[in-house]
Amino acid sequence: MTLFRRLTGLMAALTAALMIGLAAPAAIAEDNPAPAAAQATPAAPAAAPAAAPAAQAAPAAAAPAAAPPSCSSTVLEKCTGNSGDTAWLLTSVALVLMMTIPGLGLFYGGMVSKKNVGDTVMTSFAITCLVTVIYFILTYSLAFTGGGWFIGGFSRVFLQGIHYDLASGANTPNGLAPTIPETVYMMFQMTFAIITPALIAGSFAERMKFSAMLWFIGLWAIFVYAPVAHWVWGPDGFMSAANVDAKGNFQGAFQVLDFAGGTVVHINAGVAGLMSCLVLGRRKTPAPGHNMVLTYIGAALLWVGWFGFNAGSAVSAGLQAGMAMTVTQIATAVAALTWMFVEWAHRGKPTVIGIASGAVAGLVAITPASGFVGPVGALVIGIACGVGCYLGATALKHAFGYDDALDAFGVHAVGGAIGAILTGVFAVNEFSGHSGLLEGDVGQFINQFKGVITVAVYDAIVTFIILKIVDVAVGLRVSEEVERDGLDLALHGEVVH
Amino acid sequence: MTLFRRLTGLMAALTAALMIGLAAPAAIAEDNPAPAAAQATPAAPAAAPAAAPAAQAAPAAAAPAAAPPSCSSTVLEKCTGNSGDTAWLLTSVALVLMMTIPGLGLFYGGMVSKKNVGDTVMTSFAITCLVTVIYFILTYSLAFTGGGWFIGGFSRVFLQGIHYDLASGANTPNGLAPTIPETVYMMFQMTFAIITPALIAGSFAERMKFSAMLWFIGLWAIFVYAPVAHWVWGPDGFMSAANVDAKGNFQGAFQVLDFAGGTVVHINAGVAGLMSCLVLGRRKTPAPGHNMVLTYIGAALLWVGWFGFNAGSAVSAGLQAGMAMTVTQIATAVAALTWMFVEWAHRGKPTVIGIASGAVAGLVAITPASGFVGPVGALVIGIACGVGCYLGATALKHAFGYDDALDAFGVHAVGGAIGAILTGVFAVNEFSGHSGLLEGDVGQFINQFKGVITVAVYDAIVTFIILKIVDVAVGLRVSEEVERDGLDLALHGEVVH
Amino acid sequence: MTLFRRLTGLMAALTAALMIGLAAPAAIAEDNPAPAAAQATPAAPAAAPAAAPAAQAAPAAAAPAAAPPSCSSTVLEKCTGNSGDTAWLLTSVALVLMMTIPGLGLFYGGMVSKKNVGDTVMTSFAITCLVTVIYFILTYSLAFTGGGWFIGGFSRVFLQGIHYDLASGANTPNGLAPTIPETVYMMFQMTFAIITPALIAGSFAERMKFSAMLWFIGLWAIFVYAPVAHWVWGPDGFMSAANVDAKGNFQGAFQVLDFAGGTVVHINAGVAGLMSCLVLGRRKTPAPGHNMVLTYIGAALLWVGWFGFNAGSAVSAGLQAGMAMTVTQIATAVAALTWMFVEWAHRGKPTVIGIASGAVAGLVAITPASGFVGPVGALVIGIACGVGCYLGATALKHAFGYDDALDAFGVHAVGGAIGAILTGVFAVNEFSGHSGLLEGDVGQFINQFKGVITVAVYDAIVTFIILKIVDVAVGLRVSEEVERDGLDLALHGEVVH
Amino acid sequence: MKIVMAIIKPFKLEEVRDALTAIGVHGLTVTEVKGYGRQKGHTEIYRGAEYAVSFLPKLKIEVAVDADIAGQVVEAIVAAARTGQIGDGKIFVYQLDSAVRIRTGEKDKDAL
Amino acid sequence: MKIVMAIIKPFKLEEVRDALTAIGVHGLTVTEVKGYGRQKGHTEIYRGAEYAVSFLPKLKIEVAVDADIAGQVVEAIVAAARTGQIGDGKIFVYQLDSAVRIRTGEKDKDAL
Amino acid sequence: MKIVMAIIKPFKLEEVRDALTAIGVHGLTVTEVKGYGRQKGHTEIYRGAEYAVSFLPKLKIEVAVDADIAGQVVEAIVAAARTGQIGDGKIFVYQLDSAVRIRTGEKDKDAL
Ligand SMILES: Nc1ncnc2c1ncn2[C@@H]1O[C@H](COP(=O)(O)OP(=O)(O)O)[C@@H](O)[C@H]1O
Ligand SMILES: Nc1ncnc2c1ncn2[C@@H]1O[C@H](COP(=O)(O)OP(=O)(O)O)[C@@H](O)[C@H]1O
Ligand SMILES: Nc1ncnc2c1ncn2[C@@H]1O[C@H](COP(=O)(O)OP(=O)(O)O)[C@@H](O)[C@H]1O
Repeated sequence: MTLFRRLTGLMAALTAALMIGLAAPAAIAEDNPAPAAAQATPAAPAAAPAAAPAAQAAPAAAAPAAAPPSCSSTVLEKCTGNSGDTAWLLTSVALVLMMTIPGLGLFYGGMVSKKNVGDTVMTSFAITCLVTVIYFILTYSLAFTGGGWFIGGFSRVFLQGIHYDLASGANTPNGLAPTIPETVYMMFQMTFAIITPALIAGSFAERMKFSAMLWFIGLWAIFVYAPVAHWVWGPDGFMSAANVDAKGNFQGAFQVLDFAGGTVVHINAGVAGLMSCLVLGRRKTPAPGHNMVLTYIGAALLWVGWFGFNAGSAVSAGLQAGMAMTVTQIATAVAALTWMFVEWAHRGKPTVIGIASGAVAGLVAITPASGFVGPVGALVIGIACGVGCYLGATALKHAFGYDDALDAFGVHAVGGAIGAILTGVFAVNEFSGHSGLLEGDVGQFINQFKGVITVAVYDAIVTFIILKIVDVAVGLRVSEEVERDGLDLALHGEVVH
Repeated sequence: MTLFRRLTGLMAALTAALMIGLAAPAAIAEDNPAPAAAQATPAAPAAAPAAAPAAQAAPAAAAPAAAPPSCSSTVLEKCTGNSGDTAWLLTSVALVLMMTIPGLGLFYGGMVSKKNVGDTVMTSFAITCLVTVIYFILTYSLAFTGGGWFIGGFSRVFLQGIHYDLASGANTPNGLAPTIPETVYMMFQMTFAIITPALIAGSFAERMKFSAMLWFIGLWAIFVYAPVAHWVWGPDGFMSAANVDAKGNFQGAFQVLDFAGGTVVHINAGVAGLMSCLVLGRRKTPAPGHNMVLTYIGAALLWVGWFGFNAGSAVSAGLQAGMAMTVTQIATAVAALTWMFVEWAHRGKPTVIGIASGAVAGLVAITPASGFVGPVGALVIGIACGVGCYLGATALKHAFGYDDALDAFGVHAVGGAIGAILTGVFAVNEFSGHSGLLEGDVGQFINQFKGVITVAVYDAIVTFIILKIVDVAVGLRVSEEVERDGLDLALHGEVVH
Repeated sequence: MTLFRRLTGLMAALTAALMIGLAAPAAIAEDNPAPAAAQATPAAPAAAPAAAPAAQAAPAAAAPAAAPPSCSSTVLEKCTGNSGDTAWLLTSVALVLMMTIPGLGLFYGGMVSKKNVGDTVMTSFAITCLVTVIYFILTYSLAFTGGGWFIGGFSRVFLQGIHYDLASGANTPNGLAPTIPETVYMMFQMTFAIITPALIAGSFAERMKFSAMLWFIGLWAIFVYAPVAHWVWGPDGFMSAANVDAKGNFQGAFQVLDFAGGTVVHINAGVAGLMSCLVLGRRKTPAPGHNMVLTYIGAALLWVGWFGFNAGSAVSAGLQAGMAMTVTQIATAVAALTWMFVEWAHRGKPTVIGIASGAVAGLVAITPASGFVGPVGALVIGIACGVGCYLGATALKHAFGYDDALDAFGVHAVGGAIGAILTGVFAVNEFSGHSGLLEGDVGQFINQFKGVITVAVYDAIVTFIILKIVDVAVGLRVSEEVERDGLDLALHGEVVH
Repeated sequence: MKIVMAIIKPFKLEEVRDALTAIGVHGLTVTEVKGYGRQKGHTEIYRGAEYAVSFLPKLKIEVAVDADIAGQVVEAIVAAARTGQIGDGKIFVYQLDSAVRIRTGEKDKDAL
Repeated sequence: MKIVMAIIKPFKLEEVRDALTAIGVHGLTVTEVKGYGRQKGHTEIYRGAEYAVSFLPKLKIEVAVDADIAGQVVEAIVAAARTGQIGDGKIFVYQLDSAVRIRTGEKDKDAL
Repeated sequence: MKIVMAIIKPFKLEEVRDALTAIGVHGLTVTEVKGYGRQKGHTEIYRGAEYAVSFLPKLKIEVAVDADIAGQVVEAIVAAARTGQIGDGKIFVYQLDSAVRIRTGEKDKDAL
């Protein structure tokens, strides 16, 4: 009953949003280049770290075609940028979506009790759908268009005008990805906006109401993910390496290096996870995962998809993508072995879930570093996060007694922080135009700390507020009976036969 | 025994086909450019909607290299078209194959009883293999080479001459995909020819003989899929947007917009499914799906792979691919949420199979529209098919009492029709050079109806005939004992332990 | 206890390796172009079969940009080669990694007893990690840099200097893949170095100690895979088609055609598998596979990923990739149907594991041939290996009584040999610049035999020695109790609930 | 009181359950078991080899009933579970000393 | 000797086991069963349709004990397994003629 | 008639089945159960934590036999199922009032 009433509210809300969508005159929403032209944000020849390559590559790539290509009136003679870069980014969108569905859902699904596996995989699936809608209506614009230091603008609400900007050549507002259609860049960033909240689910698994989860994630995507993404990756975010003037001088507060999402994605998700399990409280009877084969499949698909995540963040198919892929592979393998051996030494046996968790820890830690460090940096990062995340998922958790069910905090926040900070140590100028501590740049090293702390603090506070609001509004936690009998049957009317 | 006798017949048939393959002189089959040169079909500068982009992009893409590149005598200095477009299409082939195996097999496999899951996944796998053989020997040529309004020619039987056409520059018979090797275009289209019959299996699941299924699908691929694909996508099909003369004037009967297969794939499969469940009759004891985790994995891989299906249908890595991917994501997410909320309101609970089914419904409905509509059109299509397909899989089915086991008709025919018709409403000239009702093109809107009806009627009749023939020849349905004990053990000698 | 002691040894060893990594001055390891410049290996305009296309394509591809592009001092204006080729190879890396994890692990996992599925999937995962480390530290350099006929050099140990070579234009040591960054080529080859030892596990499944497996595979990767890869694909290997002088004259002993790994990967893994099951002995109580759905998923992902394996081996996104993909699809489908029908005739039923095994057999056999043969060649190869591998997994195995648990030898060695030899029959000069027996080249046909035998003999001997050493050092086989109770619980402390 | 324990073919469960409720027996407990007997098993096929499986899936039904209706219960089960083919199963009846309903503590007849 | 056979709610297993060990019973055998009785079943939802499931998951516990502690064992189980809601289950007690410990061949009481 | 109910280690099933057929018993019913007793359980490892599992997989075999061969049956099972290690299991024998073969309606001895 109450569930049903709340659900109706939820439907109302969403439908409203959708209707606004319909309301927005198709004309504006789709046909009018004006707004695009209107909002001129600083061109970013050396935009975001991720964009830098692409940006600089642009001339090179376009060169033969006498850049910039003149764009005619029909769609397809519009300059389609670099078809190789575009092909790789289209592929990366598919790879990163695969990380969340089915990847993450299975990785988590194998670690819960059999009676909750359906709810767990459905959480990943529903978040994918919900965030897609919120993002195309609102948060893409808030995060990735020019506005101010703290939040972007509304020029891309409902993706209006997104189709035209490559045509406007140099003045594209999408300096973040100059050689590909903005639609593709938008889709690529969407997959990041999807997986981040999906990661949080690892902390509140097996006990949060499905309806509460939808409210929580929806609000979090708007009030936490969008601003943080803008700060770090937006054209004028206050920590964003893309926030430079025409001469390439940094215009923000302090510049943070985050190639593919150590702070925006992993620390952000991990800290939100910690808050959620603190607010929810412990599960009644935690049990070992019910099926390590599902976890194996999930970890493997996360690894494969992560090539799109990290190498795709080069926003081009070239040298930087190649090195990003290389260091991703190395750090992941090293971290997986490290976790396996540490657990083997600690508990006497190497486990499937252990090596899989170690691989994910490595993927997390190399994420912010992937465009900046080299093979040896990756090796060290892999060892560091293999040990660090194992402790995060065991000693740390047990010491404080919170029930981070699937270790979203222990792996993603801890691993993300290790990676973000070591990026400030091992960044190699030759690869990325940025140096780390080893190359003597102390300032960058300190900025990395600043970035981690800023994001963690903001995230913790706002997430806590959102959780409290949702708790009052619809109630966060399922009843004891539901938790005991399993969320699958009680909330979804389904069971694995 | 009888099973064995029939099987031998089947083997004989196939082996025969294979042997013809061997008979065909390797010379002709592989080395002789003549046949290719011989059959000159209308160059299609604005070929199929799908091709249009590529076609027009061609000059742009080729431009820097002073188009058309002169082709020398050794293989690799032959003009390899645009490597970026080719890279994306090679990737799309992998993505679309992944939709059928393992995607569709798992989506379906999770919705049947545990005792039939093996037969269900094997059906997808076997269809993949069977259609591959039929297609490369015969149906690629029948569908995609010039012949007449109703069926293509034999110039590509055994793929003879396929390797040479890019070399022949402008006169390529493959005007449908001018910037990529014809082999890649052939492979891309093959994956569509595979998944279409595999979708039908959703209707006859849990009761059709495996041997009968092979006969049915083999004949259907030849007598239904090949002609319909030619009508809608062939260089000179009577509804094909590619059927234009040198001046770009339409040469067919009426032009139907079907970007990636609303009519050719989904309505076609759905209607055939309806016929098959009508002819087979109801299952004795239908039960709820045995494992929603498999269905979750399948739906997720279908979604990921569908990017190749829709964005790949741009046959290029550029603006149109980007927008096709964008609207695919939006429609899918919206439809999934719509189905989930409708079921939640109707039955009191949101289900894993429900949200997964809604996602597939959205993917189906956006398929014909993906290259033509924008984000807002996608939003409306998503809501429409979310509701429509839910009713198709519930009210409609229960009203008429046919046993569309996994709702191939309820989701694919209904969703395909909704998408095909709404394409005629929301098509945006700016994106595709085609307008819909909203932009005042009533004719196109009417053509979409004509297309849907023509395909549905032809499909229904021919499928019915094929089913009756197979029933007489080998018998369509398994015995009651087999159905009761499960097809896995009885037909395949395997069980999930 | 002893397990623990051995494990500590293992940890020590690995850690040592890792530390060396740290020891290696970051300077050399990452910043110093010198070593790269230093070692000049023969440029390979017509390098490896795999490279040939790319090599020759280079000018064509680069042409528009006035080859070779001048390379500036900052990373990204360095010539990034052909972005389309690079996009396809980046994608191929993801596809081929997906073959091993989750692909192969699931294909094998479904064929073992439920009590051993965790150990089986973990074996694939752990091998992926272990080989990654060994390869980037040592074996990439040993296999793919210039040294001598039998083994390469140390110039790429820890991947030092790998980032610079495209910058050095024509003098790149990476003549094997001139249009893509060497990092991407290295990653692509890494995925081959990973899956090869993972395939061996099919023979020793359900009874080898996990610790012994790590030692065995680690040593095998160094002493068997690295040299064999160098012989066949190295710039100066004694069978390598890439081993040519500036004028393109062959400089090795005899030239073997192996497009994507018939000898290097499949015969190599299969023969090692045979040795391992001979040394280990039979399982106590072999049982039928416990879950054909897992095997179905694995086979499907292997098929999809194999497009990266074979079409990726063109090291370019062009005509050759397209034809390689085409013949891969044909041979696989034909082999799958062949196996299915043969088993149907033999045992009265078509099985899921049968059709899946046939598909893998087809993929194996077409691997060496994929860049050289055409559709009709693929058809014959498919039939031949479908029958041959079925006999290899049944009659042959039962005749000799060895317990090749999951038929790594019966499928991979037999299929690899069939493919390697038929490559020498059906190679078409028009496609690859190489002719087979049908085109009158008897020498090449004989060379294929020589290649198969040389690799098989070397492999058998060295694998046997390694196994004996590991047996003495840590013991190869688990105790009877462990085998009886299942490796999952006994070795990993996990069970599928 | 008696316990009637029946081994039946799995697909007969619904019919047996209905037959029992028809004669006023509203409680029973079902267990998935494997049976070995006259009925020949089936063979599984794996990689071209055949594996004989001699244990077949059956269901065990246990019903605690008042002694005087035991005979009636047996007949009802026989009628409902019979197909006439080998493997239909057996019914075993044995003495039950006492019964308790956990919820209420009611004893014997009242507990059923 | 007696065999005490109890049908309980699955999540009560630990408590029952502890209650038994508390009174010195250190061995028991547990079987997953499905129960049908007064307690109403649940419904599963599949593609907008509802399927009623009347057989609910229960656990069957079998304990062989010396006759004179049988009553005590029953009480212990009742106390531990009761929730007071419909579906708590039943306890059945019946006569056991003899028992053997396979490992040692010990008989009867010594075998328990 | 008697019912001989044995709890054995899972991997002993084939041997026990063969031992019984050897003495002319051609029917039996097997159930997967979990046992708790002297034999210590194992531990599962999950994310660096250990979980003790005290219920171990066993098989329950039920054989209805004529009273005068019951002893022989027990001996046969003991001989076949013994490993000598803790956890070999138990054999319980209890009285069977009547038996029916569903297929034919044959009663008692004829039903076995
Ligand atoms: N002596 C027995 N003790 C216990 N269960 C038995 C016995 N004999 C048969 N059964 C059970 O009854 C089932 C059917 O018996 P079977 O001999 O196959 O056919 P039928 O019941 O027609 O004689 C067997 O699968 C087994 O589960
Ligand atoms: N006559 C019976 N014989 C065997 N088992 C029974 C009988 N009646 C009930 N049971 C078992 O006891 C369980 C609980 O019984 P139920 O009537 O649902 O609730 P309660 O125990 O509170 O009366 C049932 O699920 C079934 O397993
Ligand atoms: N009192 C009992 N009642 C029912 N089953 C018992 C009892 N005692 C033991 N068992 C069963 O016998 C199995 C073996 O008993 P255990 O004490 O572990 O070893 P042993 O048989 O060597 O004494 C247990 O796992 C349990 O299934």
